[in-house]
Amino acid sequence: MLKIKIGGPAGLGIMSTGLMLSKLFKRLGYTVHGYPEYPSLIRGGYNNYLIIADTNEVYAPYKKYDILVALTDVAITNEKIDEGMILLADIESTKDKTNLKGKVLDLPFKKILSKLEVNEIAKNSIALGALIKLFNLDFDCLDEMLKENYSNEKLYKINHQAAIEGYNTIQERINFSVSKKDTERIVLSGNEAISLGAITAGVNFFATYPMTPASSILHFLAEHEKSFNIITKHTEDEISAINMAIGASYAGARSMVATSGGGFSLMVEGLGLAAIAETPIVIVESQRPGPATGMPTWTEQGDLKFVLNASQDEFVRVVLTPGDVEELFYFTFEAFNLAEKYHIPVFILSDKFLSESHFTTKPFKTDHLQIDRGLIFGGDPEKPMEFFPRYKEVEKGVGMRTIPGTPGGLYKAPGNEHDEYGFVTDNAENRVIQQKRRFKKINYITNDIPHPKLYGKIDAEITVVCWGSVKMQMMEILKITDRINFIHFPAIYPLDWSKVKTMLENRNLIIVENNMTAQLKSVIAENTGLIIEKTILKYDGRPFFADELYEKITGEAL
Amino acid sequence: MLKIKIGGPAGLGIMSTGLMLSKLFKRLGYTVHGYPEYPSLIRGGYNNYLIIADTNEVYAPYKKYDILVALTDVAITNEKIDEGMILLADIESTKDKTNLKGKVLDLPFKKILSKLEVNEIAKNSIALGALIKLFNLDFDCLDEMLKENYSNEKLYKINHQAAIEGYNTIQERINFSVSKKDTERIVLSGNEAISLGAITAGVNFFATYPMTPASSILHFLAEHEKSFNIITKHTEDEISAINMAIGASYAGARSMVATSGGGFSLMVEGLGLAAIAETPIVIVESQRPGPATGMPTWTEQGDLKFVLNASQDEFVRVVLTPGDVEELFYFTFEAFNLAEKYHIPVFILSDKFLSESHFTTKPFKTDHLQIDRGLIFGGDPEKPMEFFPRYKEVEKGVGMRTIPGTPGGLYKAPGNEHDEYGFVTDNAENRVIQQKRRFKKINYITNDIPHPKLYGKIDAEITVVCWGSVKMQMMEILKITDRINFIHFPAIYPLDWSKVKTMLENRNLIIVENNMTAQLKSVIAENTGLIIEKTILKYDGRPFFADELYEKITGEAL
Amino acid sequence: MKSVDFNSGKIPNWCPGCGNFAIWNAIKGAIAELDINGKDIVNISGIGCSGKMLNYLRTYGFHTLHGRTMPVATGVKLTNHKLTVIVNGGDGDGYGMGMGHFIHAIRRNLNITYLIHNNHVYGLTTGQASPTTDKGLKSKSTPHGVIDEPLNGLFVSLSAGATFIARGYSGDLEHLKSIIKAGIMHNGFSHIEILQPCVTFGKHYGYEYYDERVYRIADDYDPGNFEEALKLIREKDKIALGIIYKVDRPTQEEQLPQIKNKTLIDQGIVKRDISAMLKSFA
Amino acid sequence: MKSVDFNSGKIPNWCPGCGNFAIWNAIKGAIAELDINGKDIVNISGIGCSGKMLNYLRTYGFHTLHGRTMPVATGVKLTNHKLTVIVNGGDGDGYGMGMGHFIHAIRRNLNITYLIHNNHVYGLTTGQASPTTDKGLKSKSTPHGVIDEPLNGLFVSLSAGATFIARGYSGDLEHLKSIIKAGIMHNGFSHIEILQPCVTFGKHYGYEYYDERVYRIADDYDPGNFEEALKLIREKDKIALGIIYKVDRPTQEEQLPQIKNKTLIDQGIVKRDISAMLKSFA
Ligand SMILES: Cc1ncc(C[n+]2csc(CCOP(=O)(O)OP(=O)(O)O)c2C)c(N)n1
Ligand SMILES: Cc1ncc(C[n+]2csc(CCOP(=O)(O)OP(=O)(O)O)c2C)c(N)n1
Ligand code: SF4
Ligand code: SF4
Ligand SMILES: [Mg+2]
Ligand SMILES: [Mg+2]
Repeated sequence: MLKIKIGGPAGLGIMSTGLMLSKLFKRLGYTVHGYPEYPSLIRGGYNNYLIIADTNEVYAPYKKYDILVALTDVAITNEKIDEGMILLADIESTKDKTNLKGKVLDLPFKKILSKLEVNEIAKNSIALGALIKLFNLDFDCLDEMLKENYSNEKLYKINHQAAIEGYNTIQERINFSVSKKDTERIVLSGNEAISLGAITAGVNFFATYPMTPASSILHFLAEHEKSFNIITKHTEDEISAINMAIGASYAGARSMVATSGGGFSLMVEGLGLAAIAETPIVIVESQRPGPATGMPTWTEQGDLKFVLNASQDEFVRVVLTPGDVEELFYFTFEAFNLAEKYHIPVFILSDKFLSESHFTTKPFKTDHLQIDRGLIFGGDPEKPMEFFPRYKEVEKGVGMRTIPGTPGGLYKAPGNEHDEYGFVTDNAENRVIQQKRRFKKINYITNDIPHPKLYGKIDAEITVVCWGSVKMQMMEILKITDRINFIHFPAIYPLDWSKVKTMLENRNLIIVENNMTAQLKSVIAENTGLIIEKTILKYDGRPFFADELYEKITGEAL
Repeated sequence: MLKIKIGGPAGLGIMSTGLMLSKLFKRLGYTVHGYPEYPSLIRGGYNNYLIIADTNEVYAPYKKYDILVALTDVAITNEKIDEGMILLADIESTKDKTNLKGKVLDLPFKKILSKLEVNEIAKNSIALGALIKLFNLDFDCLDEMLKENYSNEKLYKINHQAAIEGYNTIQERINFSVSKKDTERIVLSGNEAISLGAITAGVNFFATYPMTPASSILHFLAEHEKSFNIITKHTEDEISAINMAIGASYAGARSMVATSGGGFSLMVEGLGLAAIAETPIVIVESQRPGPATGMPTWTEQGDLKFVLNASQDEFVRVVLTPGDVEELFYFTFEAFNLAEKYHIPVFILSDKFLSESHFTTKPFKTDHLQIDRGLIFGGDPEKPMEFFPRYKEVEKGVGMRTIPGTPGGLYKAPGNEHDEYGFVTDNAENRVIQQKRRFKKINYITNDIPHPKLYGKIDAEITVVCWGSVKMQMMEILKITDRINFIHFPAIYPLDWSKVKTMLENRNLIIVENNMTAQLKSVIAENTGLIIEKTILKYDGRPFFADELYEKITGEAL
Repeated sequence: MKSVDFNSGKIPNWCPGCGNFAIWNAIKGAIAELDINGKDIVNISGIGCSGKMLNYLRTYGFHTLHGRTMPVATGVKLTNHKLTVIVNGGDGDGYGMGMGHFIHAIRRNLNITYLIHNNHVYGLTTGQASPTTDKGLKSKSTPHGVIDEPLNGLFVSLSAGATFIARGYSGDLEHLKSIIKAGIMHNGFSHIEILQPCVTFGKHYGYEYYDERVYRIADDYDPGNFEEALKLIREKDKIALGIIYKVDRPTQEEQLPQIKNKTLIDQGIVKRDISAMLKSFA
Repeated sequence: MKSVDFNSGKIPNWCPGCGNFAIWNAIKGAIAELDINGKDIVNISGIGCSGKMLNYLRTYGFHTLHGRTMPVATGVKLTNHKLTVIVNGGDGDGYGMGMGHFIHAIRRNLNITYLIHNNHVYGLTTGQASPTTDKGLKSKSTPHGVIDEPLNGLFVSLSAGATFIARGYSGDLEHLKSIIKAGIMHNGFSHIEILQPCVTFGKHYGYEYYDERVYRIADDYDPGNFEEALKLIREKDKIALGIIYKVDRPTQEEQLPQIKNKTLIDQGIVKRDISAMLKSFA
């Protein structure tokens, strides 16, 4: 397994270089995972991108890595470099040479830049060239990548030159065997998986307000709005975004919003409107540390209970907590079906780590996927202006939707409690009928959403319990040991909790969550009475690192 | 015990009449409780006010009552009248005479109005006069009340005349003994108790946006803003309200907001800001049924878990759930101290039933109350422009607040994660230090807030578990039986849950909540693992009625 | 179609004499005369006495949240721009809570007709001051008099670039109806503020108050003239009724290639093929 | 006091060449020249590159939420109106998310100075279109060009009744400083929009763009003249810099008897006696 980090100041393009390198390894047959870190500023500061590549599957970042490419000093001072590592750095430009530890390979960025008379951005390609040489790989493969990346001929030339210079600089070799070329599998981020899932599902209305780490969903969908006839709106705020999406859904669109916890805070009121008006909606919430603005570019799993309980009073929602890019893709597709079958809000809960990191996967198969729009009234042309009992149960607690424009389907979609036609009423019996009907859906939804799943040897000594992206670290750990297995929650609500309880009982359980208060632990206790005593929690804005987590688990529980 | 209901169309002034009657009985030495019902519209619809009066304490409404005063037909058609009841109604004006059931006493409103040449509003005073006679009470006592109520001489005259006419109409008498005159105790609504608590605590900044059932706090405080130098602001929306209150608190005011669930939805983002900037704030949330606009003028306890989990990521808040007007008053007073001692948001969770009903109580004693503003930096005039480590722990996880204008107290109040001076940082270690410090407060707060309390015989056959306003119905039930006792949660978070568990264990428990999903049950399970199997839940917008609840409990559990 | 055909069957529960009745009749009259089928109309309401409007109309309807009519209406219109979208909301709803959305809705210029019932008060919550309440006036929330400057909603919408600005009055039903008709026919965002007496809480602004001040804009007035419009909008003692400003600007729906040929609704929802796109991730 | 005395010690992390540097220097210069002590200044910021401002100033500060500067500033000012309250926020922050608050803050007319850094883009979130971005421009959120009409922030604030409206430019530091000084000295709400080139994402509106178009308003210009102000605000090709509009109107804090004699802060918090009041409940 190779673990390479590229570090340097923000604004140098480290993120795209990281991705290029990831793809490069992937094309050479490796499985890659790319984990980016950056602060909330545009230029300066410290950015880095960690690549994990292996012939086996890889899923998660490691704390300890092997090679550091330092684009400037800032990487050297920000990273812990130890003697076992290889450091690629511009020795001459390094102010404090005592920082140069490990096996130092000189990469004279400055000299090369001035020789080529190009600007700093070219450092990336120099570094890429150097790495290609170090791993004894085919330069053509990199060159192809550069061509794809720089459609502008002039830019390509510069970077091509820079890469060659980098390539020529390095004499050392690392033993590294290329398996088979792979043009099949894909490397993509969590947000890209979500976007692709939504596109496949036929999303045609997307309203949002930019917020890290959800913004790239907007960028992606906006980029493709014309090819797929999607209306994408960057609204004046998140309140507008969710209400617009609700309006669109009411009018018959498949609509989605995407935001982070802060933006979702502003959607809380609208969430309740979607719930009582039974307007289907898909909400992507990609978590970052809070409270409030918190740490905008970092990761955390701190919003689970918020999302489960948001908005006044009680209603049914679905909270999906996918753990990898495949789940992000397929669950997003299914989220639209669930929303439209049950007329409810459906959440995709992601986090910065999952949304913005890169993962390798097989291209998504979509043949078996089917769009299910639920019950929609076909209309009665004879009586076009007749009211329709849209809030009367047809089956499973669900009524028949009617889309404005449909003859004979008139009704009022209400934020108030209402009768079967949507007219406001305070009547006590009606209230109970409507609440019961809306909650009845739960019984059917539980069968339609994924149940917690055990990964690894069934009778391992210790069972980690986790949700969302922690699946990635646990998959990595399964590669190391079979003394640990884990139960992953790909959805949290609504579940068949008696089944969950049976699954959890009589195991040596330990909760692993990327938050401070162990929210899944709470939710399990709340629903089963089972209190999992052991917890491993992390809430410093970083995801768990596979090596770190493995140590913690063995320390805590083995 | 007397149970009288006055009913009629909205806009007739039934609410103030109800209150007058309540006060009348109170002045005559009775204890009274007044429960109003009204729909969300200004004129028409059906309003009613139920008065419970007794020589013993009274706390809660009953479903069955004895006397109905029907100001118009609408009361007769909306109420279930049975043969045992007394009905005061205008027989001639009643369209469908078959509705006239029970013992009907004629109150010829129409005739009297045309005789006096006054408008409909005077019906109230006619009814009051009639009731005074029915109960064989002193007319002077009513007259005094009318004088107080109608400062306008002309209006008083009209109502005085109307009352006399009503008085003269009734021949029947109800056996009813006046105890001693009482000018000591007071009759007030929950919102008035909150407002008085806040005023006593020195609140000087109140920002809100009107929302039933919280609006009357605004009306009350605005009315008294000049006498107490309170700045009250009806802002453009609830987002503005909470942020304004946060700004005020930051600048050194004691600030409060008040709203219902829908308005609180819009405050969720600001809540997180208060939390991370550690700006003290008191939030009154008076619940009503949802989701969304729901049933604006009705009651429910549906927002507990919402308030406990609102806003992204994790932070400490206090959620007080007072159960009567005394608790509303004293807890509101204490809420300001808690907020300022611990630099946290403190909730007063009320509901429409508690906020808008009337209760009898002894005048609040305030001698023992002390204002505690927590740690506030006195300043360093030598170095006026020095930064101050406002986010550095001094004790109990709490730092030293500094108020803008204080020399040497400069700092940045941040929505971001920050260092000790409030400057933004993404540093991992700092994040952990700050989160741990902020959470450390919990350990101390638990000792400062009220613990669940058992009411009634310690070893009753069944123990009801409840929170907030359900205390009122349970107090009423304790009067009927000693086979039932109850544990009331006057606060839900943060609690010493091991103590709570001990308290709950080995009892025949039944949860009683005014919601659908038994939220306190969840919270108890989450924190103790104890799942209370039996529940009595009501979610039709009405509070529990004492008689109804008693039947349910005995049916379920005895 | 006749006006009565648009009665929903629910009886309005506004106070007797409330200015909302006239608005109700004007809307029914307008859509009847324009002969739009109720199934092709979506009435969108805010929360308030004003917002109850949709319950009394035989059309599709969405009773949204307080202040959130604009985004919901935008979502509806973009999804099916063949629908006639009419919005009713109060001055609190639209100029208070909803102010941000209002301005941005104007910028979008969708073909939506927005009726703001300006009763200078919060009606449904029993009488607090609204953004349009004059200075000094006492209300439940301002028992010692309003101190915020009152908002001139028409001026704000002019400044934000509204393409149709008009003022109607509950006391002049026929004229109001004609304005609403013109608003619906205007291809773009129509902002119609309606002077709506609240007989219960907004007594200062009663029929007498308006009857003394309002006048119909002359027939030869050119609503395309910005300066003239500004003059009318800034008048102090008199209150002009009619179409104050009207210009043509492409609507948002016309500028979206996604719905050039067909509404989103008419395109239907189909599973999309992403296989070609996936190649770029290889 | 000198300008450098107001350095907080933190080094700004804006991109080299960013227009925010000039604003920083202008603010420091203005408060230094006005000789206000840092302890008596509260800098309030929204979220965005613009919002980072407060970190670099040796004053009290509140880094609020995105779009929420106005309410926080209002709370601060009403609580202690002796403080100098300066607000920094972006065009997205103030004209997008914060639009409703902005208009209502103007109506209140507190003595607050509000600097809107208009870079026509969302800087911190890496380049989406903002409400002031011109039609047709491409951005991350509008890869096929903006279709909403751009917002004229000054016009909106004029329509809402702002008592001080000015425009500054990062490329004209001295002039900007003088405007900020005038804004702080203005007894009322000052809306200062600053043309702030974003060299990374807002490239269309760079220094060259502005240098070609801006001009300083002539010295004899009368900012009290509404019509003239409107003319400047609606100019199309040229961009006027300076104080465009200025009138005197009582501030909100002056109209509140509660703080007539003393700020809330100076009054302190005391336990109040409600016993007299309780009698009315008997
Ligand atoms: C978020 C939120 N806050 C408050 C309310 C309560 N509320 C309902 S209607 C209303 C004001 C109504 O005033 P306006 O918009 O002028 O309508 P009117 O009743 O005067 O027609 C308020 C504050 C609410 N429904 N939602
Ligand atoms: C509720 C919320 N939504 C979104 C964001 C993310 N966000 C941070 S800054 C910003 C936009 C910044 O644009 P602008 O206000 O113009 O400031 P600039 O960076 O250009 O100075 C956004 C959308 C946020 N912090 N909070
Ligand atoms: S309160 Fe006013 S606005 Fe509401 S229905 Fe009555 S008169 Fe009309
Ligand atoms: S992104 Fe633009 S606004 Fe932000 S710091 Fe860089 S140049 Fe300035
Ligand atoms: Mg109104
Ligand atoms: Mg900007």
